[in-house]
Amino acid sequence: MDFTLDGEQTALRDAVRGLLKGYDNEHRREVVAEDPGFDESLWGKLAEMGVLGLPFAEDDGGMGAGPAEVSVVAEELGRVIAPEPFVEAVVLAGGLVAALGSDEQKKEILGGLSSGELVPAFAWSDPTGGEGGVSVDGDTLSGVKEPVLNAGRADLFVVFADGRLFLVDPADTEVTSYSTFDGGRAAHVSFDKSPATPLGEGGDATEATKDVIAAATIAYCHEALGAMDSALKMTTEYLTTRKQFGMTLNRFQALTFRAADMYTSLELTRSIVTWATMVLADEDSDAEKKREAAARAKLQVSKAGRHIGQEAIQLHGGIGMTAEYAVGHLTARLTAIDHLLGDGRQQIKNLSRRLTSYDVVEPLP
Amino acid sequence: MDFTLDGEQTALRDAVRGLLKGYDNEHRREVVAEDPGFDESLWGKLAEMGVLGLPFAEDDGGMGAGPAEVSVVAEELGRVIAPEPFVEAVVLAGGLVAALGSDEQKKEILGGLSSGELVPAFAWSDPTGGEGGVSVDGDTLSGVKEPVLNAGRADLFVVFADGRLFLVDPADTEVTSYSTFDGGRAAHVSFDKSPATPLGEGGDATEATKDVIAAATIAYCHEALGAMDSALKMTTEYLTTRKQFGMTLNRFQALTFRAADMYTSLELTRSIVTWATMVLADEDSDAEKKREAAARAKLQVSKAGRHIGQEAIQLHGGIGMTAEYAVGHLTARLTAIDHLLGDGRQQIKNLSRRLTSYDVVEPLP
Amino acid sequence: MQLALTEEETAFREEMRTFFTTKIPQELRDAIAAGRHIGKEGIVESQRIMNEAGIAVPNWPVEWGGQDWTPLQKHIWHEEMQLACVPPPLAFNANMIGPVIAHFGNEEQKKKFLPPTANLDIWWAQGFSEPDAGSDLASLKTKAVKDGDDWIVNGQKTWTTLGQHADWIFCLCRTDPDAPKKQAGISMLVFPMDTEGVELRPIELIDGGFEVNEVFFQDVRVPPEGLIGEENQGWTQAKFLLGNERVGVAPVGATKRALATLKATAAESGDLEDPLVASQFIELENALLALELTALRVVANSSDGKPHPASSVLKLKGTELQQAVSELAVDLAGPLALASGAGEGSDIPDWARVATPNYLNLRKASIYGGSNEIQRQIIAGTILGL
Amino acid sequence: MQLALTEEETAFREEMRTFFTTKIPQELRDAIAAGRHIGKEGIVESQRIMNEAGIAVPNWPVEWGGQDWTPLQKHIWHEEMQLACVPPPLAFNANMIGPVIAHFGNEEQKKKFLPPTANLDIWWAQGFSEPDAGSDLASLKTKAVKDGDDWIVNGQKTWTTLGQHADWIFCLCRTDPDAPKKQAGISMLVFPMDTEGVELRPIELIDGGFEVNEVFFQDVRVPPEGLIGEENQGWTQAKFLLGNERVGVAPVGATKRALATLKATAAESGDLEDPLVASQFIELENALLALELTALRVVANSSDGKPHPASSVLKLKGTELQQAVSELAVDLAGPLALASGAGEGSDIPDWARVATPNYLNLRKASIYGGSNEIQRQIIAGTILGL
Repeated sequence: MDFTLDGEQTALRDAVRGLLKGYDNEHRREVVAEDPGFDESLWGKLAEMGVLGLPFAEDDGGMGAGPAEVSVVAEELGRVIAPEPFVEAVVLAGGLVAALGSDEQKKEILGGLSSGELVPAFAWSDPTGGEGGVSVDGDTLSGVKEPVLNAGRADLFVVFADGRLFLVDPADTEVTSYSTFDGGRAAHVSFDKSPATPLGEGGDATEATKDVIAAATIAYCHEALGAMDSALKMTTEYLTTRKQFGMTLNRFQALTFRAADMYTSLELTRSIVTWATMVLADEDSDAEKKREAAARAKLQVSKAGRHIGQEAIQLHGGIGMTAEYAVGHLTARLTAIDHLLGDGRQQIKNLSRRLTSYDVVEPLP
Repeated sequence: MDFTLDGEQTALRDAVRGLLKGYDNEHRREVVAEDPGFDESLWGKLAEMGVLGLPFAEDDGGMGAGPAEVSVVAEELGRVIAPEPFVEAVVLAGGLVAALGSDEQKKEILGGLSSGELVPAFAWSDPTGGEGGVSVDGDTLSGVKEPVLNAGRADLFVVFADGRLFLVDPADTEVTSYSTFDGGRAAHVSFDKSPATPLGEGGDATEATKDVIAAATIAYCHEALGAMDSALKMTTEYLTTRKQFGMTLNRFQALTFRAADMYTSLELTRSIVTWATMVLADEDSDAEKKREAAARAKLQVSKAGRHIGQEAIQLHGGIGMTAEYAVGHLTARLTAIDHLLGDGRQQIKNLSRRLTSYDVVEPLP
Repeated sequence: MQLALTEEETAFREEMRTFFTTKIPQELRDAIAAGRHIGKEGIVESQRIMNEAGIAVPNWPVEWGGQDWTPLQKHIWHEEMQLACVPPPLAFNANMIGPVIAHFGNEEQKKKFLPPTANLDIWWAQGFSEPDAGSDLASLKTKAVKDGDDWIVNGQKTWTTLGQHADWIFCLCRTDPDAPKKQAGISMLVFPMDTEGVELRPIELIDGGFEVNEVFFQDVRVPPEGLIGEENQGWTQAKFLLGNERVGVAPVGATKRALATLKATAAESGDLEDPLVASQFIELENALLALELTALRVVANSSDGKPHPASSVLKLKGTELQQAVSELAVDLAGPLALASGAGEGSDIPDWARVATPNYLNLRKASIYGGSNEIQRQIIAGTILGL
Repeated sequence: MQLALTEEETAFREEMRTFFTTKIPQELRDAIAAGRHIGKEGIVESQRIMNEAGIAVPNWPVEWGGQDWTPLQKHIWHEEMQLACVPPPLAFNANMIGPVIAHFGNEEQKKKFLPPTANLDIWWAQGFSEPDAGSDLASLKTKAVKDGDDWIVNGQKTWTTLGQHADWIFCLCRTDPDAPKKQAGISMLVFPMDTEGVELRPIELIDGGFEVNEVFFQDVRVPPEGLIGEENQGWTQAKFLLGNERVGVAPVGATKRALATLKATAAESGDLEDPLVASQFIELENALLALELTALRVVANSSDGKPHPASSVLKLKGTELQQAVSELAVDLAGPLALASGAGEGSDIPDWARVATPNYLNLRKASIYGGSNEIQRQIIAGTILGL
């Protein structure tokens, strides 16, 4: 058992971190103010670096890397809350294609995604909060999906409908895009007898979708971990520099103790989130184990993200409320991640199904 | 609407407080170390003062006072965690007799109780945590009740069996008494064809029992309020006198802020508990309203009692763990009250039944 | 102890309820209920209707439009207003500068300012906080220096809420830099926002809204009648004002209303059948009940006009619950909350779209108006003697 | 990153699991599982069985009975022991004075003390805290003054856990009252508890138990070989020791075991069908998982022998969870918990009877061994630089 990054993973982390160096709050605000809500040139550089093809087979144009590498990237993106849709396009939409696509589909879509030429989006949620909304009629789809993340920029939709997955050309749908509170983009996507190609065999995709969602959940958890780490760093820095009542804030024990509690939350989260990646990467883990690990990591992220996000703003005081300052955006992104792919309450529900089937939770295989 | 005590209530409070003046921790430890676990001479003085007949009709030997007066007494007893079974004998067992007893039963039992000559105990809980355990066979009872509070000292049992209430002479049962963690006494009471007299008409007593339990719950809440008030007072006193690292503890902001949070809990509890007494005393309140008020007060007491009890010990540090110091006993008693007559979780269940039947909770009638 | 209302109180409540639900335009109240912004016009309209009926500023002296109500009546007025989703009278006018002028101002100032302040003909801004004087208000640096009889003001204020709508500003300025205690050298000045040298810059908040501002003063000339009360009496006036503010900012009724609306939504969606959700509603309802009852107790004990020290409890717990209810809304909205920027054509309901911006915006509640840390300090120091 | 255990590690775990579940008497483990006290004999018996197998003090140097295990192996040893409800080696011996003597003691002291300390032939007591030096350990007042080569010790210690069983005590004493920093004038002395002038008085705790004591020293004569390491080096030794203690006091495995037992009880009673109860189990299990994984991370990063600063997180969160599990037991026991003093003839199950005394007793967990406030201070200061 080993929680540390190996040499190549460290190199990947440093490379991504280097690429994101300029992503300060000012630059981020400029980027998210304009459609598509992320930096296309940076997206291109991520493609050049191989990041967008990280988890895909080399035959399909990818890098053949594993969950650990995906997590490394997500964490770095989270650290600067880069709005680039890495998890959404690569891990989620790309992950579905990799899992179920035909050889041809994989080559084309994953190749395009890896090279930065094609951005896919996964149309999952419906406007009632479920995963329906769209139904299949022959080889067309009709209905509504919303909110569909990054749909406004997508070159291809992977659509979940009647338990199956389809590929749809956005041009055959009506897309109404808008900003999300975390600086991203989502859309109302209306399908009206839109031509749809089944992904792969086109059979029931429920289980495979759950598996990919588990992987994306863990990647999101790392993104959140990066954001929490930044929020705590900003907070401790602020406490050591900001003066009130004639002294820096770190002289107020009530505040430093709360920072200590944030650190405790962060470290516990780091442990469980890293472990979830290890479970995902372990070849002996079955699907159930991976999903459970995702649920456990997300439950902790849901709690810790609120704790750290809320406290980071409160300990900053007024300045933490302003858009000019990054800490509120970190909290906004943590709130978004909390509610994507199942929040804490949903994870409790997921975990409660198996509660009586084991004695203790055993982290080692 | 008026939250304050009137002149007579204030006089009653001062009189009870005066009587309890000597109840410091040392005296209390001596008292609870010996059976019956309370001070018989003090019990006699409470009887002389009229306290033991407070809520009963003057015709039955009581004082004809109302819930407000009962609450005043309970709060003062709670303040010094006096182990005298006022709520158990007077409000609960006596209350059941007052509610359902025949004229003769009321005269005899409530008269004896008021004068201090007869201590009744209510046999309710069974060893599985329910309220069964004993069944009726003709005019006898058989089965087990446990834990029965103060059964070892009781002169009469009021027994809940098959939804009805009976009077049983303890001599016709087998009583195995023991200490409880809060310094009180409880017992295993075994009934074996024990002769039983129906209370009053002897019909279904479920609803009347719930009403009396609601009243006793509110009295317990006041007892808890008194104990919380003492716990906070002891804590602030300790913080202003105890030195660590060369200064008194009240110089450590992390500690004083926690004391402030305890005060907040206490004041919120004081408000809702006092309100519950007012609802109980209001002639326009129906049974449902009274039970709801009891549930609301108890839910708050359950939360605040934990908060204040745990923090009081923690802020005291090691000394708070010792039996020589009162703060741990206050916490023990708060823990006991929490779980008597329905804890916080039970109250949530009670309240959830009506959750959709109203829009907002309206404290005014 | 007495729960029942008197006949008069019952009648009063009925009167208020009828007034608020019939006299204040429905569309304004619907907008508030849905969590939408109503803009300056809505706030002005609502306050003027109330002022016409003589109930916009009940806490003021009777001769200046106040009401000789009991504390309970004032509470009922406030609760019914919030339960009916009526926008409350502007706090800067009704709870802050109005009472200060009525208490500390001279006759001329009272005549000049109080009627238009009550009627929201003047929209006031609060000039207290500064970049380096947030919770530590006494450290403020904005200076007012005498030039003949006039004052010349230089400096910067920040967190000036709704300053973009303001006609006048009341402003704490340092008038005696050499005072032995820094609290002792502060005065309260008032002047129009369009005075030369006043510049306002909006601050974007994390919910994307613009409700607070920075205000810069460069050689702003204020005539002698712009001084409220006496020179260097500003700290006393500020404490008087902040005490009033603290009572005002426990938004019990509004939070109750928000929770009730959310409960109806959760009942409709079926979420309320989840015992974990139901228990959250029960706990929040109960905590709000305890808070409201505490407000009633505090109100009853502050009849001398000074705020009860326990009013810090109201601010502390009131903002925590306000935040908790907004967080529950985000939870119930789930992924739908992402549609915060959606306009026409979205199928996602309004309440879910505003949930997260509202949650993020309300993080301010525990920071502004005396942060919750300051409230804990007041409780520990003033009440517990720590 | 690597989840899988090596073949050796898997074999090691199997070996430990088999050892603990077959070599340690079942009745001892049953008593621990039921939350009953096992007494001095049980602890001694268990440690001697482990010591005979060479696994009682794996953290010591190999030449003194330690094991050249990897951090993960040590963790597995500790977890399997707790999961099997085996009473762990006495902390005062195995985690405190043993490592101190092994690190700071001279050859003679090592030979004299380490073998019987490992075998629990000597039961050690810890003499650190004093009535006026709790969290502020450096303020201790117990004095050791030279009399010829000997030391004469006067003063008082308190919170001496299980001191009633102790043969020897290790004791921080002030040996240089004039040292410029109060930390600098402290030395570590060891002496038998039956030395003349040592008096022990038990302290009753709020659960009714007697597990801590006051220890009084009146002119206690300690020979020169009773000094561990160098004179006035006591503070360094204490920090070394407390660092080890902090790692030792995160009772992950024991808390997991307690929660699992409680879960089985709740499943049987039907309480687990209440989603509010089920969610508490899920949240506690998850928090314990995060804690255990953090322990694994910390252990892996403290191979240089010094405790990782994040070990404060383990103490802080570990004790919080231990307390939370004990609180859940009280909740599940409900009114049955009142039967804490019941003996023969009670129909109330054991687990419900011990629930509240255990809950009350465990309030100590966040106070003893460096209070959780001290841990927060360490995190804020040492790790966050605040």
